[in-house]
Amino acid sequence: MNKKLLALLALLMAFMLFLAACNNEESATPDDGENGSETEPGTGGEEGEEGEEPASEELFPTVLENEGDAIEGGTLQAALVNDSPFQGIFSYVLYEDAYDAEIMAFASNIIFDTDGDFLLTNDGIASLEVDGEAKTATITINGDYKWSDGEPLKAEDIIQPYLIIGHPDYSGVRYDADFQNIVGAVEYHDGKADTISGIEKVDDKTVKITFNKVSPAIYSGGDGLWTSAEPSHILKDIPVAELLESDAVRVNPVTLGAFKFDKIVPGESVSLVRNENYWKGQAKLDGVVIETVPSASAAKAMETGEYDIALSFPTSAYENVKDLENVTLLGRQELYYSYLGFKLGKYNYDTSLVETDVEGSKMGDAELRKAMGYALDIEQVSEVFYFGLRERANSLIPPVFASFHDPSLEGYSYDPDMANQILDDAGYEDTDGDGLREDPNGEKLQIMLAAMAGDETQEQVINYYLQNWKEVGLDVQLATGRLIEFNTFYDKVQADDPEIDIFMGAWGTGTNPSPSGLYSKTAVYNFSRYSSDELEGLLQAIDSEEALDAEFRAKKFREWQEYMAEVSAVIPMQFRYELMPVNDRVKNWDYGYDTEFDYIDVELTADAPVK
Amino acid sequence: MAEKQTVDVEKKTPAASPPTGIQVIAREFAKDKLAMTSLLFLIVLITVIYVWSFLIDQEQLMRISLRDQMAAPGEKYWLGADKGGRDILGQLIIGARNSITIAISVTLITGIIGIAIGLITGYFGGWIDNIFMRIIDFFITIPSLMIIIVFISIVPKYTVVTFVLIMSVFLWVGTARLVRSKALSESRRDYINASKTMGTSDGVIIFKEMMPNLSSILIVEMTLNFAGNVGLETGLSYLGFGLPPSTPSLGTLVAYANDPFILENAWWNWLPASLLILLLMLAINYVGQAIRRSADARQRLG
Amino acid sequence: MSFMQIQDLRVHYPIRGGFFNTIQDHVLAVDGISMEFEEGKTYGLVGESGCGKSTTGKSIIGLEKITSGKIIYEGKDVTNARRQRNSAYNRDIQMIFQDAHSSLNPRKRVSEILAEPLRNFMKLTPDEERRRINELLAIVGMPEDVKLKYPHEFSGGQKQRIGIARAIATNPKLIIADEPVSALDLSVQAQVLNFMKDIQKELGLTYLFISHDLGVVKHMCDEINIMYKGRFVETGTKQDIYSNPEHIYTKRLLSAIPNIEPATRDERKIERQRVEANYQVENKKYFDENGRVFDLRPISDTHQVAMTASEQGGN
Amino acid sequence: MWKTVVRRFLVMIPQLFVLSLLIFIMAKFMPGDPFTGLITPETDPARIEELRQKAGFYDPWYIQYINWMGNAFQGDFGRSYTFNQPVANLIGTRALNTFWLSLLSVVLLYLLAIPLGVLAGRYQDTLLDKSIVFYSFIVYAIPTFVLGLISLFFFGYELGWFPTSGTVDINAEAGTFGYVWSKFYHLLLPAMVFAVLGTTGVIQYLRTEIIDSKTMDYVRTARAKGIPNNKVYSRHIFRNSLLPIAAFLGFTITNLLGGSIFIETIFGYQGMGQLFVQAINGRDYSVITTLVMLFGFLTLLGSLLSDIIMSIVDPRIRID
Repeated sequence: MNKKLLALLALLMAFMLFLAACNNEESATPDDGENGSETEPGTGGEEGEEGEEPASEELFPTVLENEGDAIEGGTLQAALVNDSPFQGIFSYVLYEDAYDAEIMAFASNIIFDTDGDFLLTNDGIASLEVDGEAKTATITINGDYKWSDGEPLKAEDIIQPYLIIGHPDYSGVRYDADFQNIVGAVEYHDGKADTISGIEKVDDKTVKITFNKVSPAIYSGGDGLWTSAEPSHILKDIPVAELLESDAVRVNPVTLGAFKFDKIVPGESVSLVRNENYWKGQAKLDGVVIETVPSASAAKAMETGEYDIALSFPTSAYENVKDLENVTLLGRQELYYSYLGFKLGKYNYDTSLVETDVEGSKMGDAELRKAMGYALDIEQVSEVFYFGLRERANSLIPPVFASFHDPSLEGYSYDPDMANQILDDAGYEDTDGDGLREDPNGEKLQIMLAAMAGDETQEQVINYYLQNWKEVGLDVQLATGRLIEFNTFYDKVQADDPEIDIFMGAWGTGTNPSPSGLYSKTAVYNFSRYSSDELEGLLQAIDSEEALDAEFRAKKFREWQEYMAEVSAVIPMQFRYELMPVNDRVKNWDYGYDTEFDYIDVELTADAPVK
Repeated sequence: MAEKQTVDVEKKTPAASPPTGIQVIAREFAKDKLAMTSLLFLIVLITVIYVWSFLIDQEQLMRISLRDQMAAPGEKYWLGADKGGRDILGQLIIGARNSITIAISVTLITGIIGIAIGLITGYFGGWIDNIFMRIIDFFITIPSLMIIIVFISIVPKYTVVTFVLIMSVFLWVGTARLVRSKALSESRRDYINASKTMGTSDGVIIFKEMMPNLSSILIVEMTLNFAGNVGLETGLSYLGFGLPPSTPSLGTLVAYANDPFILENAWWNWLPASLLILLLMLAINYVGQAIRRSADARQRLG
Repeated sequence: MSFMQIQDLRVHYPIRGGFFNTIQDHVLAVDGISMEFEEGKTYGLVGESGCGKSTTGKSIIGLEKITSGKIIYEGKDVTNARRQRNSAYNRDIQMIFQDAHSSLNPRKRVSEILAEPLRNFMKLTPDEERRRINELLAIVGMPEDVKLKYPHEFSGGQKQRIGIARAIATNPKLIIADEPVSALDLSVQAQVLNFMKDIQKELGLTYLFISHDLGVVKHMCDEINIMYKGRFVETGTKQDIYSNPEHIYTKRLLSAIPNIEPATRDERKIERQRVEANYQVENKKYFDENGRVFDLRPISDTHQVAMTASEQGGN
Repeated sequence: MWKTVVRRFLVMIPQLFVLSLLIFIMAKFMPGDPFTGLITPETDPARIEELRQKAGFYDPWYIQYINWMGNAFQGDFGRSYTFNQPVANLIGTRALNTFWLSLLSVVLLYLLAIPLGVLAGRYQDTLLDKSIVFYSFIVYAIPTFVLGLISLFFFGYELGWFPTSGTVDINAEAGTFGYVWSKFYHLLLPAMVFAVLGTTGVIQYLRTEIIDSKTMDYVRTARAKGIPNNKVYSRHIFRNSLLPIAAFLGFTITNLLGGSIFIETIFGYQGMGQLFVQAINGRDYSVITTLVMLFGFLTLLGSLLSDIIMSIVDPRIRID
């Protein structure tokens, strides 16, 4: 499968599962000494906001330091790195393409601010008040705000997204179990009710929503809560079925953000201008022009000063931008981890339950699984193939979630001696002298690995892993004999294909770190098919009402991570970074997650990008 | 209507030039130093590649060695190493062998099918011709590159053999069409009628009487197909629908250039394979040109 | 006694056309002709180009598909059997082609060309085969060393001799000679024709001699069939046709024979004009309303003409 | 002739029908579907199942095919799942882009290849001829994407002569001359790469043709009449050799369509080729099927077009 298209898919769903290396990371020179630091947690990095987390210790600055004098206004030239056109659906309820989201960020309709753990705060356009007892949430607009077309923001605009998502004609993925948690959502969706009974307009600035249950996930925008507004004065007259094609979405969407849409060349470029009605004030820039740029030429485009910033920059092009004089590289960790999964059961699609059978599985021996984890030289791979833009993961929660991530977990490290030791102790010995271990019963042991196809680097990385395992005497072969194309991979893994013993997958966790969608008893995406009462208990605790108490939730998160490490049904492999090259004429840009950054503050120090 | 669509560079080459093909071709090569050199180059190159590739342990070659990552030429290997620290030269040899094998197999398979169908339909005409022409017309409608890509994403086990078969399914058509139109005019000639009246069976007439008279055309067609097949293999690898990278081919090697960093900074990764393809193509084309000339009395040098 | 009869032979080709390329009509290339062949005789088939004479020859030997009619060879119906390549019929009927050059495979040596019919029809040992080839070359008057040569190394006449040698290789009974000399120089023509006559006597061959050249036909043939638009307009012995032509088409054809005698030039011109004028006037009497030739009617034991009974009387 | 044209169009119908059936079945055989790509920890598998259900992916393939065909006859080619648009809208704009790119490529190709081919043929076996032949072999052998990337880097970025992506400048006002110019300007570099890569066939063909014509009787006659050499070339040889170039047109169109897959990806040019690869990877059945049919149709159209042109320029050839 074409790596460029994989890149597209990867970005297409910023929050999604993804395999270890199916993105573009490639090529590095071995003498590249500058990234040595990430394998030794604790060495001083830049003064990033999240410096207190050892595992997420920053390799790159997230803020662009620029002391130059700003010019008046100016237009920011942004490259949207993408090998295919963006879809151009500029509506938070309808878009599916992460590139659309990148563009919309400049002209946001989001009503809540978030903190470093991506939890909602009350500092934005609206504030949220949750009543655990009554199972209600009250959303209040904090002031007199206007849409970019001058219309005032009102309670109807908060309700509008729910009416669209719940509508029978809505065809996206957002009408899900979470959404059905809103009282009356199902009736509305089935056409039995004209409106959603659980949503109530209290006054012009207040909306009250009643849920079937309330969990801490609501602060991550879960449980059915919606975090953006839609302009009801425009959308209420457009049938939901026609919304996707409507001008209100594709041609002249109105916004609440720092910028508003000026011109759109479908799929190619967007020009945004200052939104005079922005609640925080006037943007210092006159506007922003965003153009799609193919990934193969992204680095070149930055080098030649064609653009000020690059959105969705492929980390594989790191080598080409790291030494540029006119560009500063900002970087941050992604909400992502890759993992090695072991098949320990099957999913029963009739009962919708995971049926774990550790004893009866080929990979049932925890010692074997652990040994496989120690045998992998992920450190080298991260450094040499991904030039340190990836690092060995110690847990199944990315360190970005500072409060939930457990930095004390040791995880695995490359230790072939330990792997050999564990295997020897567990009775895996080479009895027939072919250099490969037999299982404790003396039977030949051949393990079939499913791994997703990607680019050249992915191919080499997987080969290297197979080599690693062979070095400790394990005979691991590729299921189907080669890397498996993305679609086929998920078909096979999800169907519990008997040909697959282990698999390498990855998840983009999204801003809600709750693991129950991936590890609970009922989750189809629990691909390793491991479940236990203890695990279920932990997962339920994480999302229980009790966990509305942040401390309690964090504790349960850590307990869960430790439990998963112990069980080793899934072994975390890598976390990774994403990059944003920024031209040196840009001032006040901040790439961090937890900042006060707003687009209105961005300034330019020259009339044209520095070459 | 179908013949008129046949557009081929060799349109003018008349069949049947009296002295035997081989002699004329030999004479032509003797006169044309470039073609001679090309031919020798091809023979030597292919021999070297095949012999050398036997001496390479592919498993050893494809072992990742992180220490040698992107080693520049001369450091450890003559042609340096790729991202996995694997010897480019070794991959070039194995890759060239794979690519040439693929191109030859596809050329032979499509050649045999295309020639057989072309000769048979051209010779018999009538309903046989009609049926095959409908099939050929249909194949011509097919955007073959697209269908090949779809096909490749369907096959569960994608190996050199499947690759060859998939390509062959779609690529015999051009040859069949060309051969058919030539056979059509050839079969009108009286020596074919004479053979019929003298009791020679159709099969013998087609393959022993008619085919030798079309041999120059066929050789030219096959040479060009060979060159085209090398190109197709490369292109599919670029799009990501080629052979898996663990099976080196010239295509996968050139596709290294897909990474802009390698394209700019690690020429030894992709340039040798590109040059090899270039030389291969040039040589094939010069050889093909000489054969084509020898088939046309008016253009002959000697 | 004739050894072979052709009865009501027809060869029709469909004409496709119209919107859906359906069969609109048929070209009646050969439209109901009958002939008989006796051993040792030469039968002429004469007509303008496109009248179907070559098609007749080819359909007899099996190169064209017969639409209807029968070919009886030695009492057996071989109409369809003709297409089985190595039948006795095919061995006994051979053909000499108009264009000797194109009838010889340029990639084959003379010996291979001559061996082809031998290998297909006669089971000879290699030794016998070699002897037979030498024999054939001797018959056509060529030295043995030509065996290793390729066709393009010969002159037109020589090539035709090779063609003849190949045709007689299997001791055939009937040889269809399709304009065998029309591609040759006049001087060579006579040579080849005489040579054909010689081997006819020698081997007791029957010829079906197809030509548009009445002079050549007169020289060669015993019986002559005049063909027009796929049908016979007149058949008869050489005398019948040349001294007593009945059908207007025959007359017209005869009057067109070139003659370089200067003394009679004006006379012939007048005669030609008379025939032509007559042809225009009497056209209707010899062809039906569709321009089709009438069926043949005997006017003597040997002579048949295609015209209605009434016309016969009135002539 | 119009009759023939209409008939050729009618013959296309069953061909395209079989093609659509073939590609539809093949597309359905591809593992995964448009929704496979949507699975994330935040998406609800039940909702995805529901959407699959709604999209009819669990119907037998022939039901799906019949539904698709039925709608296609009414001009509704279904919905693209990966682009969230009706396929007709999606392909409409892309097809136009590819059309302009192809048109400019063909023009440039002939502008480049005809002089080279003529020169090579006229000065056969001179150094000039040898260089041209060498050039044509070289471009034949260079992989499209290598030349594409190199020219993009060099002319686009290093020299800054050409825009490096997209089809039009965002600030160009639609309907103005500037807009048209901007479109043309964006086309130029990819079209040139296309043209350079496509020259081999035309050069080779023209060259052989001219060399052949030189020995033709009518040329000898012309020479014998004392017509100057230049005039012999321009009046006699060139004109006659050029006619069959028309025959190449259909062939060229087919090649362009195939090549657009590479060129459009490299230059970030939104056309059908680029769309196709995206559709394949996104398992966007309706787009794949429609595109293949469209390409098939265009191929047929190309061959018909070149037959018609040939019959116009060469009176010996009739089409029927």
